[in-house]
Amino acid sequence: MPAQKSAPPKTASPARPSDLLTKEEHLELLKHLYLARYFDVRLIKEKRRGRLTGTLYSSHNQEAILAGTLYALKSTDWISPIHRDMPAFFMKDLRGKWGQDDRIAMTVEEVCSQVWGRSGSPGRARDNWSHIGSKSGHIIHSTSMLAGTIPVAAGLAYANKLDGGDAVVVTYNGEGSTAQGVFHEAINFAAVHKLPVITIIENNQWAYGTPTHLEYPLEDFARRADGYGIPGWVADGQDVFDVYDKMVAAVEYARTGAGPSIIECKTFRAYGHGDHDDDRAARYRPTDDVNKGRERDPIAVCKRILVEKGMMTQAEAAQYAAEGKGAPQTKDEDFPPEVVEYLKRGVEYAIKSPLPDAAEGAMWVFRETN
Amino acid sequence: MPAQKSAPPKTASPARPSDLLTKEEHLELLKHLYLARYFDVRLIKEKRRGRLTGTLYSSHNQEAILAGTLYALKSTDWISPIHRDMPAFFMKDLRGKWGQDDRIAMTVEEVCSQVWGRSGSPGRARDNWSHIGSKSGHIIHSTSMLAGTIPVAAGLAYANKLDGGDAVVVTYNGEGSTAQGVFHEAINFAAVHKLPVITIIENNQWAYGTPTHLEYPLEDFARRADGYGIPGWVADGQDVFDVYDKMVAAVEYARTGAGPSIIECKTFRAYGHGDHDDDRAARYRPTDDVNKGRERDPIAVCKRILVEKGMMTQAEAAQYAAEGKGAPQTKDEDFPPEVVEYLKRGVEYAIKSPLPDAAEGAMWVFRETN
Amino acid sequence: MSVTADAPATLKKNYLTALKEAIDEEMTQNPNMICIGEDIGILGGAFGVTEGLQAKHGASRVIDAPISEAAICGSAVGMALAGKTVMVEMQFIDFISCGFDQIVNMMATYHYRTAGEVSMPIVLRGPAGAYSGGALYHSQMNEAWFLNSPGIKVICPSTPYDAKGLMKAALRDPNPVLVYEIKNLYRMRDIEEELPEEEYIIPLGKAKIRREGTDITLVTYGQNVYHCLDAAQKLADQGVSAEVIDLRSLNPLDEETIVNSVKKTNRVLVVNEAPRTCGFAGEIVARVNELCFEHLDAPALRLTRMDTPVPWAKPLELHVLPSVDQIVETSLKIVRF
Amino acid sequence: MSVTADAPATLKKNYLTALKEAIDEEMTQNPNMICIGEDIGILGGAFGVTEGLQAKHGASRVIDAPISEAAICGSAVGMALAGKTVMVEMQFIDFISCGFDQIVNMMATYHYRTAGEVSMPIVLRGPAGAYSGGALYHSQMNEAWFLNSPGIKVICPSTPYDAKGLMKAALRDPNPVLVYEIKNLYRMRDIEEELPEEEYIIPLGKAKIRREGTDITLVTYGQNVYHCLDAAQKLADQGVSAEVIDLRSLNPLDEETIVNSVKKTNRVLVVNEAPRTCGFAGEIVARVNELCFEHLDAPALRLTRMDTPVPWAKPLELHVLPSVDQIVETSLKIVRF
Ligand SMILES: Cc1ncc(C[n+]2csc(CCOP(=O)(O)OP(=O)(O)O)c2C)c(N)n1
Ligand SMILES: Cc1ncc(C[n+]2csc(CCOP(=O)(O)OP(=O)(O)O)c2C)c(N)n1
Ligand SMILES: [Mg+2]
Ligand SMILES: [Mg+2]
Repeated sequence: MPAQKSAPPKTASPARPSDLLTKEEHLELLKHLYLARYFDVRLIKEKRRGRLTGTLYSSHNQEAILAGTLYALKSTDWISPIHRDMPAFFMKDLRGKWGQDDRIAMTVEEVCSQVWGRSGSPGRARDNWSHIGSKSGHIIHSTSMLAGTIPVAAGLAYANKLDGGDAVVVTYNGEGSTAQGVFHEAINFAAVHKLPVITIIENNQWAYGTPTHLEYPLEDFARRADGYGIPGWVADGQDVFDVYDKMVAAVEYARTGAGPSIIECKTFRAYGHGDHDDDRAARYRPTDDVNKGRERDPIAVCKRILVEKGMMTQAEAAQYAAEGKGAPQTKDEDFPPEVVEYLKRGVEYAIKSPLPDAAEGAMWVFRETN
Repeated sequence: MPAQKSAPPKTASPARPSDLLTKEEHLELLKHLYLARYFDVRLIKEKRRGRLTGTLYSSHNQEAILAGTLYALKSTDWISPIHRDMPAFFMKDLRGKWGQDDRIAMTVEEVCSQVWGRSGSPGRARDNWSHIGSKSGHIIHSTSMLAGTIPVAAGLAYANKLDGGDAVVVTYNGEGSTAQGVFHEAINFAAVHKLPVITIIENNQWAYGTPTHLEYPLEDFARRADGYGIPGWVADGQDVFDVYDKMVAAVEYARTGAGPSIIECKTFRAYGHGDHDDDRAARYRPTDDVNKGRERDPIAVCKRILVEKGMMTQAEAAQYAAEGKGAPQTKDEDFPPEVVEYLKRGVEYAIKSPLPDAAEGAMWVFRETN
Repeated sequence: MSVTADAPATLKKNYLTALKEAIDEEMTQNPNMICIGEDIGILGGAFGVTEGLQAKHGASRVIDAPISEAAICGSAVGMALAGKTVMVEMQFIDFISCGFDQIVNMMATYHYRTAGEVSMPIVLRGPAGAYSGGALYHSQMNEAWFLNSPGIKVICPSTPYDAKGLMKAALRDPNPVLVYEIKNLYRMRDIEEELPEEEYIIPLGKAKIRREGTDITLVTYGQNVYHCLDAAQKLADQGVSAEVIDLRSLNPLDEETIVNSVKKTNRVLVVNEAPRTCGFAGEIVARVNELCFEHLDAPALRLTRMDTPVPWAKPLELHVLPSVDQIVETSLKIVRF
Repeated sequence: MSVTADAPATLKKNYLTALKEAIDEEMTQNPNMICIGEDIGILGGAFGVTEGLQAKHGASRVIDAPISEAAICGSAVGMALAGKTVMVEMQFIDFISCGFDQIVNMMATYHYRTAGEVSMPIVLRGPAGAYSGGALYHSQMNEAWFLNSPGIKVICPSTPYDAKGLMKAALRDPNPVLVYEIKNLYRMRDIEEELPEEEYIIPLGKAKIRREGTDITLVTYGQNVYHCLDAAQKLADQGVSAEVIDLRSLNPLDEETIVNSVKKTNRVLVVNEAPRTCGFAGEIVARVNELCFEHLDAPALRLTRMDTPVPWAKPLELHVLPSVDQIVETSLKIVRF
């Protein structure tokens, strides 16, 4: 019998899952936030220095969503990040594996090569920005068509379940993308077959130039879950631990065969839709709203909790002051050196990676033989 | 502010709307059930007599949905019936207008001409079966693509509202069709703009050869409404008065600007998907289920209520015994003569109506000038 | 015709059975294969192509999907990503429009986007074609949409033998293959034929000369093969020898067979039932022109559906579709150019 | 070039402004017109084509729709049914695949299905075209899908003057018109031009000869117009006189201008940037062949995108798209045939 109620089930764990994390893990989560933030800052700086072209879709202020969800996954799980989730590509499988990149789904070198459009990217720069992935690393390759990987996730989950696997498949979507028909078709299908598909809704209050009330009639996009009788959690997208808690619940729900669920993470888009939109966004978004939306920097929130939990001193928290700043104001010194080092390695690799050969443009339209 | 709750609002009326109908109206509703039933019976007989080709999608056992919903509409309202709703085309605007066909959206002659594929049909037999409509009669012309008219309905409702009209737009859909992406996109759009769009879900337990539990994870398809924060009523599709009551509520809700809603009408498909499927359906549907599903014939239910309400005697109720029979077992004598006469007129007209000229096949691809 | 003892008519199989056997054999041999579509399991498909498949291979491998073409096509991509071979049935090929984006943008490009890392062994198939009173949405031949969308192979068998052999090849191809099954041929008696007992495969991309001729080449596929064969017979009565090429596979295309024929006949008429503008008939005309212009003694012409939808009523439908008489007439025009 | 006092440079307008003016003027004149699309109101469109429109005409006539292409296209049909003229913006023409069914099956056929009772005055428009590093989903020219779907007109202007005049004609046409706006031209300085003060309309279906010539006809549209003009210049340097026809409107098609030119030059090369197979370039080749075969001194050829998606990295992208050099080279091949 399919579930008849859509209220989020209680997790089996008595305590909050995040409370069960060790001090090292708490600190590692903060490091992941730094990593994601620095990726963004670094790219913006590279672009200003003229070393990078193309559009940047900033994940600034939304990093806790990526860090918190990915931290609850196993490497056999699949993910499908979209344009605003670039750090997810190198952060998948990073839990407990810092410095062991060979066991990671996608290296930062690969991700940076993708950003730079070089042959070092797995897709050999055939498609751009976040349209990257890895079959072996269990990352779905998205098209530009929003919500387009949700049915792919459902099919993957179906096949994996059929083969006795326990993989969970996670797609990331902006709140605006949930208006796509394919969102409905795929989640409906996943709900019918109780597939382990988790749909993350990054509700950053805007879909390009359109505010949420023109996209959906309700306040909480998680309520979309109610139409399928599946759990729809709302997480504080600024709080990596709250995101992690909800994700642990969703993963457990999925892995035990209960079916798909939705997690809406409330956040706020820090900049323009892409950096090409920064100037216009300053006009179409009320300044007060922007200031309010950026008040709770996920790095600051994380630090405060670490201090509260006694896992960090105030002084330690103050050491790297990346939070609450725009990219131009942020300096390398605001990040732990190993974070800067990590990303730098990726960027340098990418810049040195050659462009693909022209003739490759005509290759791989079809696979020749089996 | 958009509605935050999805519980169906109370209607303003204190009593059940159907209790406010006069005796004549009660009896008229029964006549509409006879009309719909006889249309079906007649077509099946015409086909057996070899006077008709093509596939018939029977509305047998589902007539109360059409009669009950249409009875709550004004002629300025729009409808969009689908394959299983053929009687809706001539029943629209029929309330209180028996014998005044010129003021009716679409005449029975036109509808029968459509079934026969003759030039007397408004579309001049360019498209088939239920793919008919009338701009002046306010009936949307559907394609075959299920749920495809819901966005059209939303656009119509939008434009009408913009122009200060108070028209409500009603689409009819099988429960299986609600899995289409366009259902989601259109209802989401309608909910954002509080458009007067009513989505009728005829839940007849089967979508061709697929039972409901493979189409949707929940028992009540009305729960799809919850994902949009709009009302989702469940009506007893065998009881024309219950359908009417829910429809009056939905119409009032729509007409007062509160927005879209969904009414799921529980019913059961009496025969195969189309008559070509009768034999196979007998194999894929458990006999017990079929017998149970057909237990409550809407004509019988209606009569029982009329008798209970003292609007009909047992003897009067027994006069025309169309209920509880298959088409082959049903005789003209089982219907009021004016019902038989009415449809007969349509059929005879259709049969005499010529086929369209071949050359018309190349016409009207484009409209020549404005 | 009376049936003799040593040629039992029962061994002859129709086009639909041939398809069914191909799918069933592949499902049996390939445990990694999944079928998904609307009403393909419990019902066995609107036309019965998958009849018995679910009972034999289980409901988890023969999936009765919700009426969600986009989710069906998209989930097939996910299954392929997980290593499956997937057969997707469109109840009518016309409904493919509802899954369009997932096919042209997600599925067809996946191999390309990943520079070869991922392959997409997916067969999309469904009943197609007009001349059957199906009207606008149960008559389409919309192959041009997909032929203009790089990354999808397209085939269209016209005989039971080809249907089986090509379907098996499609189900073993590592790329998306779209199969236009001609619903008018599913149960057509005239074309029933005995199929080999032993397994056989017909590689994609090989045309078949259905009738040899020397004066004009008729290039076609699908049910127009039969119209062309009828026309060739009528032309023969008038002393014109027409060669009939059944393309069978549109992409990959067997240009060699076409060119060789044109070199012999020096005249071409292409016949199909899709809308004219940007249809595959025009594509063949363009290719003939590119590949063997100097061998043409007359313009390569095409006979297609008019640029209209397929209307319902018989006179309307026949008016917009190519007919045997038109093929004869146009062939004569070309021959007498 | 220095600006003289009597030719103020400020009067020159770009392609984007021309489109914006056309839409704004029609919105002003036609109170029954509605615009709908993603981010067209508050933002004014991803490229700014609708900038200022919502402030001027109100949020109820310039609708910021949810990201729902099917609902957008379908609701446009409903609005048209209610008597409205509708302008639909696709944020990129590539996303039209997500509204495909509503366009080809619902909108395009509505007039036909109702035997003329209902008309569909809808303009679907959006930025299109490659050569800009947009990769697979921000580069498409997918016009062939719609040219093979009867009931939709298709245009593709290449200059500010044409953009405005054709857009106004499209917005007054009672049929669905799909407009491929070339995003690379939106703000291109070189093509800015003064536009007439007074209102003007360019009827759909008239091609424009951009350069006269006698040795070969280059038939093209969109940004390849400029590639062909550059090539014509280079050809002139080599003594070959090329005529360049900018189709502007693909359906209806100005066959007369093409045929007249071919009768003069006896040679044709068709250039576009869509995938080759079943693309509109092949269609033109087929028509030339049908209409004036006897005037051809060499095969009518086409230069198109290869049958690949549009890849991202510049060398890859340029490899699969037609270039000025290729146009020159192929033209010479044809001329020397
Ligand atoms: C099907 C489709 N339609 C339109 C677009 C163009 N587009 C790209 S991003 C975007 C806004 C997305 O908003 P949201 O989903 O909220 O994600 P965010 O960018 O806010 O993270 C739009 C409309 C697209 N990529 N795909
Ligand atoms: C988009 C689309 N996909 C598939 C079909 C084929 N089809 C026609 S009717 C039908 C079943 C419809 O079931 P339901 O919506 O429950 O309506 P019912 O026939 O039961 O009244 C299907 C799958 C179609 N018409 N349109
Ligand atoms: Mg957003
Ligand atoms: Mg049903």
